[in-house]
Amino acid sequence: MVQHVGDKQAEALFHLVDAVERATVLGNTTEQLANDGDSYVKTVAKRFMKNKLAVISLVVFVLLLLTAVFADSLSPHPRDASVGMFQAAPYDNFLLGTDDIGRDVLTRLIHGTQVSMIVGFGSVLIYVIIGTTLGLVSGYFGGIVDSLIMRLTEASMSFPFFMVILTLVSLLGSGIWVVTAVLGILSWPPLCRLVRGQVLTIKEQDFVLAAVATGYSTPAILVKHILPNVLSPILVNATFGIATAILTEASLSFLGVGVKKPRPSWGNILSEAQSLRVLTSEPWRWVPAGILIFIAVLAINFIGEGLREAIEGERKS
Amino acid sequence: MKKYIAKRLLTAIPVLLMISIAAFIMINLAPGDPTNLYVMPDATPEQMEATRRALGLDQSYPVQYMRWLTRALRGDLGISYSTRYPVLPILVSRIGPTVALMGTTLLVSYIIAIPLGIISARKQGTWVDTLLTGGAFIGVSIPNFFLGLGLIYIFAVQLKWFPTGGMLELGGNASILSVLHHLVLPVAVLSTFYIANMTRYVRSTMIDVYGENYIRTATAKGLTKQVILTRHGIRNALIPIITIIGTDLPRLVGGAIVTEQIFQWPGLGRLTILAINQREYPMLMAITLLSAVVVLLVNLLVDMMYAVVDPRIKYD
Amino acid sequence: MSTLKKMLRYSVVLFASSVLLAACGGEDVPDLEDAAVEGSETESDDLPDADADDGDTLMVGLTNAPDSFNPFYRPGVAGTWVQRFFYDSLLVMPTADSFEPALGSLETEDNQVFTVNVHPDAFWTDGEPVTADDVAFTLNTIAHPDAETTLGPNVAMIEGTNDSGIREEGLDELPGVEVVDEKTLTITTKSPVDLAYISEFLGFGVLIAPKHVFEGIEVADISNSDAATKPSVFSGAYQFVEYDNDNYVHMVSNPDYYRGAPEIENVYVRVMNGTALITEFQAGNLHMTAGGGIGMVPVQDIGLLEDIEGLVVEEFPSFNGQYMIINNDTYDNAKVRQAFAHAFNRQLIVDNLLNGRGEVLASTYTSATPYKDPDLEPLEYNPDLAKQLLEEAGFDFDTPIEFVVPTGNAVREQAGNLIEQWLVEIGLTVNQSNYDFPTWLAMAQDLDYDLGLMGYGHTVDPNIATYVQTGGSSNNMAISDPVIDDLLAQGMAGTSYDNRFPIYQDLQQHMQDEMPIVPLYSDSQFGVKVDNLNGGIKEYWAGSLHDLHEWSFE
Amino acid sequence: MTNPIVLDVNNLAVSFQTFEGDVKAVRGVSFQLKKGETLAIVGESGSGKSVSTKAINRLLPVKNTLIESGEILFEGKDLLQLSEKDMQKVRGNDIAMIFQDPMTSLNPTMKVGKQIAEPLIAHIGLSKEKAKARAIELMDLVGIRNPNEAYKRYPHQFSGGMRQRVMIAIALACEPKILIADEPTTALDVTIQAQILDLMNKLKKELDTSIIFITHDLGVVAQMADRVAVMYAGQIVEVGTADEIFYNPMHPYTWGLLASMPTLEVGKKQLYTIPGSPPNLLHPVKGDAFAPRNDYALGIDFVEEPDLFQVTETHYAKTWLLHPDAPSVIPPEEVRRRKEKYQTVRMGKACGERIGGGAIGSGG
Repeated sequence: MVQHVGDKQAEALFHLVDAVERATVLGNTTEQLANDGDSYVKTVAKRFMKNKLAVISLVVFVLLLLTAVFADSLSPHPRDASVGMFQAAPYDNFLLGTDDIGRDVLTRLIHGTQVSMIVGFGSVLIYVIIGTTLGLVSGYFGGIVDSLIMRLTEASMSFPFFMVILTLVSLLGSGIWVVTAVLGILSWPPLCRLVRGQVLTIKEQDFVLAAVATGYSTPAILVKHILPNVLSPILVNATFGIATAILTEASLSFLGVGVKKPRPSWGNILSEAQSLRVLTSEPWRWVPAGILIFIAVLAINFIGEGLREAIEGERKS
Repeated sequence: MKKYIAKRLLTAIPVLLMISIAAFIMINLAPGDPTNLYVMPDATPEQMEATRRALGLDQSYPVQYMRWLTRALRGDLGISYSTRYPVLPILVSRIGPTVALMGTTLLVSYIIAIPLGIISARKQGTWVDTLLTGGAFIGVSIPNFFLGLGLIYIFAVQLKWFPTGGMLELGGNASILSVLHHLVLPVAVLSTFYIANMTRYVRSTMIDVYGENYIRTATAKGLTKQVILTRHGIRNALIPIITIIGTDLPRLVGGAIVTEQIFQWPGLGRLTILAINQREYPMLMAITLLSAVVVLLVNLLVDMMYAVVDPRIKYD
Repeated sequence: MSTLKKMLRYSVVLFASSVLLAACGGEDVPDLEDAAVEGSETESDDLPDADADDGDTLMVGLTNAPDSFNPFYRPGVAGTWVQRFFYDSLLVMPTADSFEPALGSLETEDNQVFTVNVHPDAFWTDGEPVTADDVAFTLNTIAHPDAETTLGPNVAMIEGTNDSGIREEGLDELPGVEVVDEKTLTITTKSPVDLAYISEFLGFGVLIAPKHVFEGIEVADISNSDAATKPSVFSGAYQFVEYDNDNYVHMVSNPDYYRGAPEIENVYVRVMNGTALITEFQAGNLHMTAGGGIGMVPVQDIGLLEDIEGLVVEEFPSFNGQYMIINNDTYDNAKVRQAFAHAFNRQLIVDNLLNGRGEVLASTYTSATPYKDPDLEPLEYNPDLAKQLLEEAGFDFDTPIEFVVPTGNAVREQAGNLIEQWLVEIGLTVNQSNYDFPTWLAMAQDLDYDLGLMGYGHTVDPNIATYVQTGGSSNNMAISDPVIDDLLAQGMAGTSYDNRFPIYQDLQQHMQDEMPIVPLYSDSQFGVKVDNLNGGIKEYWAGSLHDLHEWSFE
Repeated sequence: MTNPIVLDVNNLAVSFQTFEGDVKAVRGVSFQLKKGETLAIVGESGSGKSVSTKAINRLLPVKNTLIESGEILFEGKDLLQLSEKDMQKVRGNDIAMIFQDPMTSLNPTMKVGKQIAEPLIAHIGLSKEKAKARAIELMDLVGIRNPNEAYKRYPHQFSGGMRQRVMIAIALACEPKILIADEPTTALDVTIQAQILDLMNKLKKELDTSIIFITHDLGVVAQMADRVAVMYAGQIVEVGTADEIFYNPMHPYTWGLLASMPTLEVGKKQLYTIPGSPPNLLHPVKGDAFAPRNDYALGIDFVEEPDLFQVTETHYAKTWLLHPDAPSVIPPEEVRRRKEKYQTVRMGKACGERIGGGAIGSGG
């Protein structure tokens, strides 16, 4: 029957495999298994890397981040200095032209990146801390604490978010740090709800119950056992959060209540296009800023989506 | 049901009260004296005092708040600092344009987005889906003020197809046609986001629904795709979609701030900016309160919609 | 599904009605006959065309919303300007140095007792005659201690008022205002004054209010009353119809106007931003701008208006100037203050930011006023000298200078950035911060700044006491200079141009030497109108409406 | 077997595309279903039993499923080649399904009666009223009390057992030729389970329907099946009549399954569990997929996939143990006990005796 196997070999094959032998064979398999039994992070990273769009976006985003960090050395000119002709189209080493008072538009865009990244990361950091803490507490303890936090969450989530931010920022006196703080302090509710939901399912799982039974302190359980299991959704939420924060900051600055001039932000650079002259005859003053916001936000959204898919294991089709 | 609605409306009262207090504190935290905006730069202290008195800013904060509250309960939301016109009619006059703008936007968006989302979900993985989801990503990522400026540049300035802003032609005809003509660009800008957002949402909801066992049951019954979609898919997908509509609706109040500003649309968003710039405190209070009321009503409406769509939900 | 359908149908209805609602908001805007005329003309085109108008509607563009229709309380320029359509003053000012009688005339023998003769044919639109009582009532109300008014300075010369124009305690009425008969009254001033001064401030600056409308209202309540916010009785060429908040003011002609019925039937003063102003002109929806900083595109965009065919754009010098205000407490050394002036390339601001449409200021007086000293040159741009002066003054270059730029005026913000750079170039350390106006004003009043930018609008009369006099109400610079105070007092005591001009010449020279405030630039005013409009903005902007009733379309 | 074959599945292979690669969920499955018989397919979860049956009704997600090979012949047509439209005419009409989870398998926003009436309208073309009347009859047939009332209720107003009855009513509405029941009782408690199984047996006899019954529970198989196919790692490793599988199993995996089946005799004694876990089908399987878990594995099991050896006319098993060269091994005690019983049965059968819980009614 096993024609392609030689008789002698065949004979050799038809013996019962003993425990030791099987262990060796199984050993091979376990090794094999170890390969796809990569650590969780590695698996997610691997899946993420398969998403071309997300990877390109990540590269774009890292470039923007580097631009923000090294803004001073990357800028061809000083940030607020009038160094060129006034309102000039791109010329010489003013690759994107100059504005009303001869400042280099490219330089200002580069520094605008800094603003976007500070507001993006800063506010997200703040709201992740608030949202995660409240979500953990709310989900884990339940009861009055939970319903109190949830009421607060619902109330603030249903409010016209941008209107409140706009009012607060303009009344508090705008500026990059005010924008960051207000955005951070007001953006936590969705994350809080997300974390709470996750905690509710996780806390019923065996390993948590075991930890409780073992007598671990509540903070220890929250931080060591529950937190690591909610990190992925937080990460995804935070990624999208950066995009939202960047957009919100740009909108506020566009309306003139965000980042205070003379500090350049993509939004306040774009706001100059509300002048018909700039809009129609000086496109270099506003189109690049708009495109930059768009690219940054799009890139972050793609990264977020890539992360989400990688974490949820959904096949990218 | 009536009892439930009554209960909900009753519980809204303390919430509104809290919001009004919070808004009052927030507004009065602002540095600078609004009186400065309403006197000549060389005003004497006496003149300042007279204006402060006329604006009701001469009292202590608790007294100011109580005075505001007692008047508000009688339907008097105070006066505009600049024109001294009662706030309420001004506010009311801005509701129409904003509702027209946002209503059109949401309607157009949903009419476009819901079929797109369904198509995208049904064609999951095909180039149609890739195109639609890609488009949706672009739609949610493009800043509306950039898009607005771009559209103004192309369609209003260069092609002159649409006006750059405003809602009506004065002294000419103020027909619905004219309003629609003015609506096109701002609605295009606003619906870009809403279409993109809703398409994504409908897509993922439909994918979720199509993963549900009852859809498998329906398929196993041998129903046609059309029947499965309309009788089993959409109605169940509506439940989560209502939630999203519920978050979209409150934006009727202030969601179009940037777009109203760019297109000079005489709605609540622009009124908000005006009120902020002019430190029109009673106006800001009124807008905040209005949005709170809208939110509470929309939430109630959404919960009632759930009951209509989902037989599992009953309010007693 | 049936519920769904119902929901859908309902939402469609809701939507349709909301659009209707929005449309209806404006449907009652044009008058019926007006709509009929327009309707016949615009059948094929939705956009009304201002050029094709048969001349009974004037569309005026305004960039600042009018704030007040109260004749006693006019904090904003836009409100004041619009009020002149329907409330007349005693005098009008065709030019900066000429006055003509309107609702009344103002005459004096001794520069202290002034006789007002109210126009014999002047009637309120409700049929009541305009009388001397109306004038006396208006002046007394302004001076009333309970009044919320911005016009105190306009009546502060009258006997019985204090420096702020408020009636002295213990008086029930101003002793300086005496009604002689129905159409005559006399006004007595505290001391002799220049006729031009009282003519500008009282004769032109005060709009006469109808006594019979306002007398029943408590003085303190006037500003919030309907009589003030929705006026109904008028003396001017037009009658106020309605104000659609932040959108437009509609006015119709007063056919019984005592100076002759206006040619143009309807006036819409429309509120819009600078961009819309340009595009509305391009679309032919506007006939003119209000000009004067309340109806003007930014000076850099003027070129766009000049490119529009059929539009006349005229440039005039302005009374408004931009200044760098200095905290004189912090910088009490004149050399330091002069150094600032030398550090700034003000000509560059005018040439580049204003495209040459403006002037560098040598003093607080612009070339629009006859009191500007023609021989005084601005301090030259000389950074080296600036540095040298600072070193001579022993200035500490390392202490950061708090420099505040108010937002809201694009050119001023740009100038602020240049100024910061110029200060840095002479070796100073500068912290620039931008604030909205009320915040900045509060800071300035508290002297919570080192340097800052501020704009001032001036009257034709050269008195600038409120800004630079010790303790002046707008003196937010801690200026306390006995020489200035003395010169200002002398100036006010003068009763004619000839004897006042040399005093203000001295003041300008002294202020350049002491430099308590750095004059920067003044941007030009523009009159923009369609070429077939007979009328529009004049060189003396504030007086532009003096011949309003004669405006017409050719 | 004199009964005609109603369904013939040949060499079916199905794979799923995932992030990590293709998972070969079904690897060459062939079986036949005869008219009126109940074929049980047993195996651990992930063995491919559910996938193979869903493939019959083409219910697998289109997006990431690949039918690599095979044909499914029903009334002479290859179902895999039918257009979606033609397939719709087969589903619910000729081939109906009952699913594992009655709690989620009904549309929560539609009245149950309408859900039963739907296929009647779609396939038989009944009018709304007639469909309603028939649906009420069906509800009565499957033992739902007050069917007139129940027609108007929503699924959440029913218990799990009642919902499964609704599911059965839906499945039987058009009197299908084949009923595929995919673990229909797993989610139900034991008493309800027994009622449902009784109901299915009863209805099967009444309607003369062929049933493919998927389960991991051999106890259920004993109550229902005429024939049994045992699946492991995407393949049928042993197939035979219920008697043959229960009392003369040949495949070590079947031995394991039987040994791990709770019986009255074993009582509270610790149940046997097959060591290890099924192979990851993402990777190509070398040799016998069961080998690593097989106490009786031969050397060749790690090298070469076994052939399907025929034991009797109806009984086949895919194990090298049946190769003539293979050493004879002693099955576990439980299986030995069963085999002994089988001998008795064979003898007893000659005398017309019956064994088992009515499971072998039409066997042999």
